[in-house]
Amino acid sequence: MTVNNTRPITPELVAEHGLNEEEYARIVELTDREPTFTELGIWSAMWNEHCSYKSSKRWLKTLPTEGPRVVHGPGENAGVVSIGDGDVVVFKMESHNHPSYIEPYQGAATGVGGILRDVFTMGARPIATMNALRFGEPDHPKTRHLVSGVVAGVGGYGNSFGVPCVGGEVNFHPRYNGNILVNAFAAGIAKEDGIYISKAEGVGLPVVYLGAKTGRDGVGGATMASAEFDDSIDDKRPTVQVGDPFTEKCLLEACLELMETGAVIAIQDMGAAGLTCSAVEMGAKGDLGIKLNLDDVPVRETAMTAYEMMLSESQERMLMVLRPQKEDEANAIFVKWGLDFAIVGETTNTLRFEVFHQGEKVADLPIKELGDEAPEYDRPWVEPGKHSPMERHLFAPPDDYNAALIKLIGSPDLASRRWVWEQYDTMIQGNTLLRPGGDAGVVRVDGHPCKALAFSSDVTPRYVEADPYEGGKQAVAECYRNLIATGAEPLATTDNLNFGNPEKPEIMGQFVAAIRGIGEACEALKMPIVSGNVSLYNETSNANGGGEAILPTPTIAAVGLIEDHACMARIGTADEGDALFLVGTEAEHLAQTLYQREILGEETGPAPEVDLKMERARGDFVLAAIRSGYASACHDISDGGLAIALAEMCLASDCGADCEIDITYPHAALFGEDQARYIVAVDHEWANMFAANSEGSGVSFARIGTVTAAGAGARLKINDLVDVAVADLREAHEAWFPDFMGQTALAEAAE
Amino acid sequence: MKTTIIQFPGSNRDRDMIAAISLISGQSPALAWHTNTALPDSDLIIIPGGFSHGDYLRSGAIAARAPVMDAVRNAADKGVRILGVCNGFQTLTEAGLLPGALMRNAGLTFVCKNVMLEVANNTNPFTARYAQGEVIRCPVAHHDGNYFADPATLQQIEDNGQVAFRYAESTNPNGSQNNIAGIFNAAGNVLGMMPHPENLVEPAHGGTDGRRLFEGALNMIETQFALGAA
Amino acid sequence: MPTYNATVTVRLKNGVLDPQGKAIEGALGSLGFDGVEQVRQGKTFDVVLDATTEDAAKESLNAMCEKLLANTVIEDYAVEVAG
Amino acid sequence: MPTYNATVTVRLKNGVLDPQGKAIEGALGSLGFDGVEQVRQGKTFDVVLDATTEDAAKESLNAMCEKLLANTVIEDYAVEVAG
Ligand SMILES: Nc1ncnc2c1ncn2[C@@H]1O[C@H](COP(=O)(O)OP(=O)(O)O)[C@@H](O)[C@H]1O
Ligand SMILES: [Mg+2]
Repeated sequence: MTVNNTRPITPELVAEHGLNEEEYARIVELTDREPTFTELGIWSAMWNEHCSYKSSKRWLKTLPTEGPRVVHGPGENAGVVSIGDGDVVVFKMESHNHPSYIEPYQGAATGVGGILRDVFTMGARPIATMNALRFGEPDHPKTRHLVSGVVAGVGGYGNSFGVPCVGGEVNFHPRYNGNILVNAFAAGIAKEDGIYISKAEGVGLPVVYLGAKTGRDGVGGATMASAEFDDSIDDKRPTVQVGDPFTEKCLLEACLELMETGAVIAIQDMGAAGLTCSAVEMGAKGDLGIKLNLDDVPVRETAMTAYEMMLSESQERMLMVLRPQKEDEANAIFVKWGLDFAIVGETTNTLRFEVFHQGEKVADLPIKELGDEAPEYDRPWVEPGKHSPMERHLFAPPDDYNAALIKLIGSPDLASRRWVWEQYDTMIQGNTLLRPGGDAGVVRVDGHPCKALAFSSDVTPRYVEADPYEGGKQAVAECYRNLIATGAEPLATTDNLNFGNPEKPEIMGQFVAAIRGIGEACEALKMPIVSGNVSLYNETSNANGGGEAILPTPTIAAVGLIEDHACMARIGTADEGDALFLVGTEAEHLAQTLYQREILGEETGPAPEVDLKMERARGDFVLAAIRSGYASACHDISDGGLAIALAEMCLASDCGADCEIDITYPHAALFGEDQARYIVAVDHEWANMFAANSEGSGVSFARIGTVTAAGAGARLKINDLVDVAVADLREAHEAWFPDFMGQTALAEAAE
Repeated sequence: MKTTIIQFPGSNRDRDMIAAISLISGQSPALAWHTNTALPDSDLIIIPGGFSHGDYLRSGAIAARAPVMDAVRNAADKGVRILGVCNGFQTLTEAGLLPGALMRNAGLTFVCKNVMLEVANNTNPFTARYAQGEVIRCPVAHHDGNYFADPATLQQIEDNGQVAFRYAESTNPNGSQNNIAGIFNAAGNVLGMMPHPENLVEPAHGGTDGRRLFEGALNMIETQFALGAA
Repeated sequence: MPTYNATVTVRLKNGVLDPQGKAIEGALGSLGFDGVEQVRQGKTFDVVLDATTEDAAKESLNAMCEKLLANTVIEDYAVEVAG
Repeated sequence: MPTYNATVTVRLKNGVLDPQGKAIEGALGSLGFDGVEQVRQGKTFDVVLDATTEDAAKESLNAMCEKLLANTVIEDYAVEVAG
């Protein structure tokens, strides 16, 4: 059955493995001979874009990754940031775009499973997840099916595993018609001295396999070609990965118990190209060789070849180096949790990656080169062009402000996501202080009297498309604002950079400019990047054979620290009589706004610009105001502008608002999407004090109105422009998603 | 009063329950693994929420057949108070300790939200701290909470006053018959409910109405409560 | 000991409501399939087991259904052994 | 138009992980059923439908599977019409 390994290496086969000629030449040089079939698979797995970041590395290096609180930056399974008292928060975001398009439920589910594994592999117990989702236009025939499958999959995995979902995003745009985005975020908490990494230490130590059995899940198309050398082709067809949250939950508990015993020297989860990447990483990082015997790998299918075992992406698997003295304790734990485990190899001092199967050595490669010498490209790129400014007078006002407001609040990108997040367990673990539906999600630090963590995920792809640099800055800035709006100090950031084909200079140009913007913003807002993920080649092949790229979508997720959740802020706690303040100035920017898209039916012009100094100044001010107890409610102003933000606050707080705003250009002021702005509701007794403070701190602000009575009669009034029943806003806001999904959702869920 | 919490592989609201019991009773509960054949002597045994054994096959089905359930059954026969929440409720029905079954939610999706609960029978230690007919807000989080029993059984449950809680103010999240959210066994010492009182026991939860259920279950009330007089 | 391939089918009892079946009925309708009068969803278990005889296999499969595979409060079952 | 009783059986494709089946195997084992080598769980749909002919019924049932009843990425299906 190892016949596969003697398969001749043809140029076609090399190409099938996504390797170009220079890459293959380099491989032959490093291997010091022609690689075997299995070795070719191993090289291709280590050198593909996903594992090697060969197109993006050069630019990722430019991101700020350090800060006083950063314990582990990029390079480990997840970023690690100190939150004081010896505690750390461990978090990362990762994409599962393509699998979710092929099989939405399992694709999304295994995406969530993968990111949770990244977090608990480091010794952290997961405490929160988020999911950033992008789908094609609502009317596209595939969209409903994908939405219901993805949402059910995210929930199906996270709910069973037992971690609350506290936030995310859902956007719709034709540019995702053939290539949806599923970006999953997870965060966990650990003790700083209880963090585990993949770097192996010590020679002659057992390499232990733990978790689910290995099948042919996700083994690349190349195996199909290799199947011609096999009799039973049908059984060897590569299969879609299926998630098993139950096994993952057992794996979590087993790993944490194992770490408690002190048995773990190094640990690495098996993600993409599972056994290959995890084993090589452990060895390369530890300057050790690794010897694997595939005959000892627990398999769930017969006649698996070495190639298949090395490239299998079966889920819920871990690789560890354990202290031999602790073997009995370890065994007891694995048995207790009913997990398959086996000693599949050992560490060596040879710096070679040696793989044996059925008595034959099927691979013998230099481990450092596998790990570290992947090609790194400086792909050609062109600086994206700038749109010339579009003055506000170029945009028609609405015929009817009330109608416009109701249309916007009920539009696909602004309608309530309740239909989505009510399918996620948002309360499990009993620490959720702020569920989805506001700005950031907030979770208490378990066991700590007053600390809490805030989480938000943001990017506005239409801005990034219009101006990758400003759009990159804006993604970070909006994330920052969402954290600030709950009273959290932004700590650190993770990113999930979703772009098209990097071999196209204009796409690479988007990537480069977006990273420049993200880097500057993270620097200025003191939220270093501690982990991340890059997803390239997100394109839909269009009629004329070419590929149309998705909107450039660098999703930014960040974590903030609330020192005392007794004085945090929410969007939904405004009280009758509160004074409403706008922190910021009158909006002027209407290009690329939802007003332009939904009301005027255009998507043109430049993105709003982000003044990072101003973001910081206003953010600091709002944070201070919240922490000193001024804000009875707070909400940042983003999509849809001031009017939408006011409407969202009225809906969340179930109140009305009476606003007299001093404005010069109504529809720009109400719907413009200028950045660095917040709405703060302040108890009227404190209103003057708050105003005085704003004066003092030099941030621009305006007192714009008063919160009015809750209940049936509640109305949102803005000057002589807007006067709508909050009930009508709610109707439009809540109706869209359920109406859109309707029967389909039921049918899909039945599967 | 001594509390024991049963843990199955896949239980995931066990930690919430441990926290709630510790907070309310000031004592940390004993824990019993699903393979145990004996239980520490307890006044209250709790089967917590989660996805025991992944809820594969049917929710609670595999858990209901675990060795520890014989011990639970014996305790129930002796009159020890048993509380099953969510997956615990499903497990108790699968084990035959409570009548009926919990089917897939009528909407077919997992649902996590706050619902309104009416106390349908407060003549029982579990519910004694609530007023008859009192309506409280309480979270639910489940995929299979749609209570079903055949007409005869349903009639019996109603006649015996075995309905402990009903979804109120048209917040029935799962299509349960008669808006049933929680039921007692005929003897009144076993309570199963889908909602999560353990996630409603401190101000940070947005309310503390769940406390009274545990306070009722945990205090030493020797008098046998007459059922049926609901 | 010979090996048998068996299929166990578990169906909801008549009168037990079937939310999934109902939803699928509706969905099929909205997908334009007319003439669908009823859909009831059930489960199958394809079991490979060793047993001394086919009858022994049947017997233990019935026991499996009673003990685990079916919830006899709401479900009926049928066992088929291919041999 | 005559009415047909049909049964659609949906099974996971070969090699696709079946966590449910795996869990059931384990449970049967600990309940003392030895000799169970494998369990794979599938779905059945009992469909009552009106169609002009048996072939017409089969045809529309196949269409239902492709469109809704089966997830053909990971599942195979079989249609049986009792008539
Ligand atoms: N996929 C999702 N899962 C969970 N929560 C979501 C999801 N999508 C949106 N939300 C929540 O809905 C609310 C509104 O989303 P959004 O408009 O993106 O917020 P913001 O404009 O403040 O970034 C937020 O609380 C967000 O966390
Ligand atoms: Mg916001």
